[in-house]
Amino acid sequence: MTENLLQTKGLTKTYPIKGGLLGTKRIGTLRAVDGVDVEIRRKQKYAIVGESGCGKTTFGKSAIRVLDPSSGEIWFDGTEISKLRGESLKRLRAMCQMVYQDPSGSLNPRRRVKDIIGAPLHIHRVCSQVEQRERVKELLNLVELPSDYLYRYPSALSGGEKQRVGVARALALHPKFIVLDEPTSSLDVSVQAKVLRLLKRLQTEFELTYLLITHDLGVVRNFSDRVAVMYLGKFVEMAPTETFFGLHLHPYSKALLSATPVVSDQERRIMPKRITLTGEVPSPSNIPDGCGFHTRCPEKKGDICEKKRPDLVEVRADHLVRCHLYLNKY
Amino acid sequence: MRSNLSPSGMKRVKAISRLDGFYGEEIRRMMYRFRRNKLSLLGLAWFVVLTFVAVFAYQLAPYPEDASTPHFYEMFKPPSLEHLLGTDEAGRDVLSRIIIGSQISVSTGLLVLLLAVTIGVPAGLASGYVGGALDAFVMRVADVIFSIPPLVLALCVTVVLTPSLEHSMIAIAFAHWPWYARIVRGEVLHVKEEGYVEAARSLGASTPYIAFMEILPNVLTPIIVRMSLDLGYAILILAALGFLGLGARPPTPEWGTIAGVGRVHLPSRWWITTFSGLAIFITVLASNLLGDGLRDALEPQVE
Amino acid sequence: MPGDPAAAALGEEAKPEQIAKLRKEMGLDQPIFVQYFIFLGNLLFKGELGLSSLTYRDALKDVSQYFAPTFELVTASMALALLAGIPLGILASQRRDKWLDHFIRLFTISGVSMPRFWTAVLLQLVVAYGLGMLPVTGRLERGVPVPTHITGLFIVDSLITGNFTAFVGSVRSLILPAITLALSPMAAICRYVRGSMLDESTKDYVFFARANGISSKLLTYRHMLRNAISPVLTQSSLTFAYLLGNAFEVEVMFSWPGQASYAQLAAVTKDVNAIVAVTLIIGIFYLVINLFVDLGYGYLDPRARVAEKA
Amino acid sequence: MLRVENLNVNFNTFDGQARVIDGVSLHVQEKETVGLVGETGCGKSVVMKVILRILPIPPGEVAGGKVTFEGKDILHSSEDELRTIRGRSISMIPQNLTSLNPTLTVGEQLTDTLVTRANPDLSLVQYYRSRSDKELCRELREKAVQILRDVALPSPERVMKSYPFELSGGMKQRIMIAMALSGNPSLVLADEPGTALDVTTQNVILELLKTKTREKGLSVIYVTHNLAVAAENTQRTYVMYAGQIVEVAGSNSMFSDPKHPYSIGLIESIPKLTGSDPQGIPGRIPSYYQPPSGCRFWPRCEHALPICKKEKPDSVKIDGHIVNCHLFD
Repeated sequence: MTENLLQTKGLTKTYPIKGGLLGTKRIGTLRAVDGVDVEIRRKQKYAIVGESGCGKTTFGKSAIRVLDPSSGEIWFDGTEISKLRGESLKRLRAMCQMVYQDPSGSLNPRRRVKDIIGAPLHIHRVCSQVEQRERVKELLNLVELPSDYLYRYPSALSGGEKQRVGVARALALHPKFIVLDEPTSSLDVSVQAKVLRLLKRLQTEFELTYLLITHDLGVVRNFSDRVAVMYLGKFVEMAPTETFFGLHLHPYSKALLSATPVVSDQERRIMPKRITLTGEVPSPSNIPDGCGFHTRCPEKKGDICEKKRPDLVEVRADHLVRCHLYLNKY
Repeated sequence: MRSNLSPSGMKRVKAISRLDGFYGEEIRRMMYRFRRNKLSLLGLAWFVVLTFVAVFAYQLAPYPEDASTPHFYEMFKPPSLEHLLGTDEAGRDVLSRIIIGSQISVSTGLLVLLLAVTIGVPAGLASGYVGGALDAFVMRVADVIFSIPPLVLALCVTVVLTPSLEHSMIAIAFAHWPWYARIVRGEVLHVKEEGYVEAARSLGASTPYIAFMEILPNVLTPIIVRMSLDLGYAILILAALGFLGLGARPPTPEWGTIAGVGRVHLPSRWWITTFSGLAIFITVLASNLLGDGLRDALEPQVE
Repeated sequence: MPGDPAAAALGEEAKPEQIAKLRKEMGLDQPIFVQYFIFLGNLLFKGELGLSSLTYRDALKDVSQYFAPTFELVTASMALALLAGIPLGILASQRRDKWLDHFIRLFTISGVSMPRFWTAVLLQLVVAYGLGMLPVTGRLERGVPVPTHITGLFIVDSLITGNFTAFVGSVRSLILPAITLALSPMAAICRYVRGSMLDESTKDYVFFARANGISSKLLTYRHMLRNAISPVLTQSSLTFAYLLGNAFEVEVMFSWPGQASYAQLAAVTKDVNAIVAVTLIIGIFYLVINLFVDLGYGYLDPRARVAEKA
Repeated sequence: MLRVENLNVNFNTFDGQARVIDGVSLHVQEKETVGLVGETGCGKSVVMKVILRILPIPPGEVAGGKVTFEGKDILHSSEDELRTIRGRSISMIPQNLTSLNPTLTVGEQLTDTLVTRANPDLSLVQYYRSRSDKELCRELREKAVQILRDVALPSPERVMKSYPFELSGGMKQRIMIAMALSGNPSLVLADEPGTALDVTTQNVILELLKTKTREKGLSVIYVTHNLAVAAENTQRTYVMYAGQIVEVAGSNSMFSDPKHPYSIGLIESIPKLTGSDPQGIPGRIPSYYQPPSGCRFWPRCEHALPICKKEKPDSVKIDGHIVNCHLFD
């Protein structure tokens, strides 16, 4: 048994941009995920943070084969899974689950809660009808919903309750690994807090491994063990959460953190000086040469940033940064 | 008190609790919206009456034998107490023929729809969900059929075959299935993008599972609405073909055919065409009112 | 063999050898795919479609003669449908759920429900026979000389030649058939405009524009109408095809010497080439209309314009 | 300057009457920035729409209360009077980026707004005639470019000719701010400003809004569910729950020392960058059709007293906070 549950090597996901008269000619490539290496340990809560369009969701989906990656390797529990097909892929589906961003969209409005949560059991034919009903009840119980919700339709649930149903569905097949794609971004803070607590409890109870995808640094701080900051399809900084909030090195990480609005004075104290980024995020179909961030970087060093692609370098123990400013150890 | 509930009692409680939730709630809302629309109730009422009339046509018609038997000594009698809607060129009672014709007009309309739906819905499902070459093929065929007006298509069919009620029905169904294919395809493409379909796929669900369990229930409503509106259209176009002499052949008491035969005797013998046309008009109007109410009830767009 | 054009052309009395001879002349004895290629070759290179079994002239040429009257009728109806349907739709949306809205609704639903031939009969009985206000049938009032042939469209021709009597005569003859044909698409357009105007009124940009103090007239007629009307236009190519189809009943009812009269005759006499020609003309017409609609849509909706460029 | 008193708004729907706003009172002084915060569905946008009188009626219905702006009674003003208020005295910055008309260029939308503001009674004919007046058009265009330049949009001439879908979210938000400020209003209602954008862009937009409104000395109401936005940008904050105002206080004091159990729960729910373990608030928002008797928060309140179920709490003043809660009686 290896220590890593999930490991990707150079994971890349590109989309062709079609054009021409008939819309069949390939006129460009959109690099949504651009060579990502990541190691996720067992029972870890790994967070990826970045802004919309940075490729974090695409990465999360590619890592568990909800999307097919364009190139790179994915090792899950000691097996290479990027090329799996048929039955073995179906077995993988049972081990890796996903909780979606939009709780209303990810639940079929015409199916009852019992059918939604029972769907994975039904699809994988793991148990009889009677057992299925019992299991679904158990799962409802697990996500702290009353069992009379079994016969409800999603429209009769609040946002937080819908997301709990989504979590119950993800748990149905006893998975090892769950990708949480912005699980609380559409919820109000008071509900978000409850859902996050539930997820934490389930993690310890079932020894789950999480990959949390989010844009909210507050959630990252309070939920994850380790964080990676993503910009234009690449990880620009990786560190244990505690370390990251103590010392963030990449200029983009600083900008992101400084832009987060906060309520308390304690928070204001740890924030870097407010950095206002100029310009727009470049399109992932037209990634600038050199460092992807150089067009907006307030700490640009010079020519090297425009010409040479920086590598992800371990500048301190367990703290990796992709920036020319930190070529030498910190 | 709970322990006193017998197992069957428990079951009943469950059955009731099952009714609330989406469908129970939806049905209640639907009924409310439908009832608010008084005109569609009228449409519904007309269809109830019409079904009754069609079933008991021979009992209700004042001169049931007039469906086919001519009485030439009673030709072209204007409306009177004896013949409420007058008589036609063969001395047959127009009212009786219209009453008996109701069987044909309504059942053929329904049949045409059924035929169009059985072709169109699977074609649309497959084309939307599978996509690719199949989709392109189905949609090009649909485009070609769209570009030819249904009446012209019916003309072509009757030229190749002979003009008859059956052939005109086939022609109209053939002209009409692409509508259903297109609606279903559009809905499928829309539903396909929904999170729950992706969720099902990431659970490892097979294509048929997704198509039938996840997608189909979500595309039923627009089909039902469309069908109720199209019933009128089918009746209308069948009547038009009969009128032009390309559908049912005289002396079949099909409404359009009655009107078509009566046209020659305009304007002095106005009652034949006017009253058979009126029957078509009211029936189509009822279907449209009903469909309109159903649309408002099932697909509330502006609330 | 049902629907054998050779047999149909010669009538029921014809002897088998006569039929066989005609079949050979018409090329019907060849295998079907050979027939098809000969047909395609003639169509593409000679612009011929094959002889009409009724007139023994090329069917395509026959049909094109009948096209102008139909075009005149359909265009007039389309114009009528748009000119009446759009304002009625706007009116209904602005008086939503008031009596005027209900009235328009009942009127429009009746409009789509009327069998065309029946509308025609009622109009003829009341307006033409009863009141004697307009001519019952035909393209021109009796006694009015046909204007010089230029485009084949009487209204246009009479205007070009300055023939006022012919102009009035042809307009008067056009009114009833055009109304009969326009009623149903007008109703459809009206309902569509009403629906999309109501849809628009809940859009965010309307709230913002109102909050900015823009006048409601400008908002309704410039900002909302523009968005509400573009889907109506995309529908109009289908509407045109629909009109062409429904023109059949109307032409028969008003003895309008258009395609329908020709096609109906062809259908009864099983004149295959003539029917193919009618279908072809309508298909081509549909394509041309589609092209115009796409151009118009590009003008109204800038997003479509860019999508084409990309 | 703006005073809302005891406002009641109902929505009449199939399910009955929803009492969406129940006795909301608030006021804004000149040059004051005020936050109106609450969770989704608490009625904060409804209040804003009532102030501008753009709430769709029906299904909405103002059942009682008073809205006065600079002495004018808004609820009883005619459409004509309102038109002189909207955009010129009170303007709104919408939340959604779809708030620009997709089929007109930014320039057309901007000049249309300017034209009707200059002449509210313009008829359509006059409008189209004025568009052929070259001199006027040039003047308007220059004015519009100036307005866009004012919000630091790069190459405003190009933006004028662009359609909304050709612009990024940040640019659209800037344009909407520009349009809202172009009539020199004295009060700006900002509905969830920047929420639709990424944090780094949101930050830029909020900074822009702050400098612009401060420069011109405007009053601003930030209507937002993001408490941090209110904390950073406002002087005073109203906390709303289920159609009622539960607490008002100076923003600093509100976020460091909230009094009302709901405010406390809400502020504690925010995950802090310094690390915290937020608990959330138990239960869910009550139904507006049958709101709880007494205080609308009692079913979720840990400190609920018997009286809370019976009587609607009065305002109590404590440490500069105005709290609607029986705990402070």
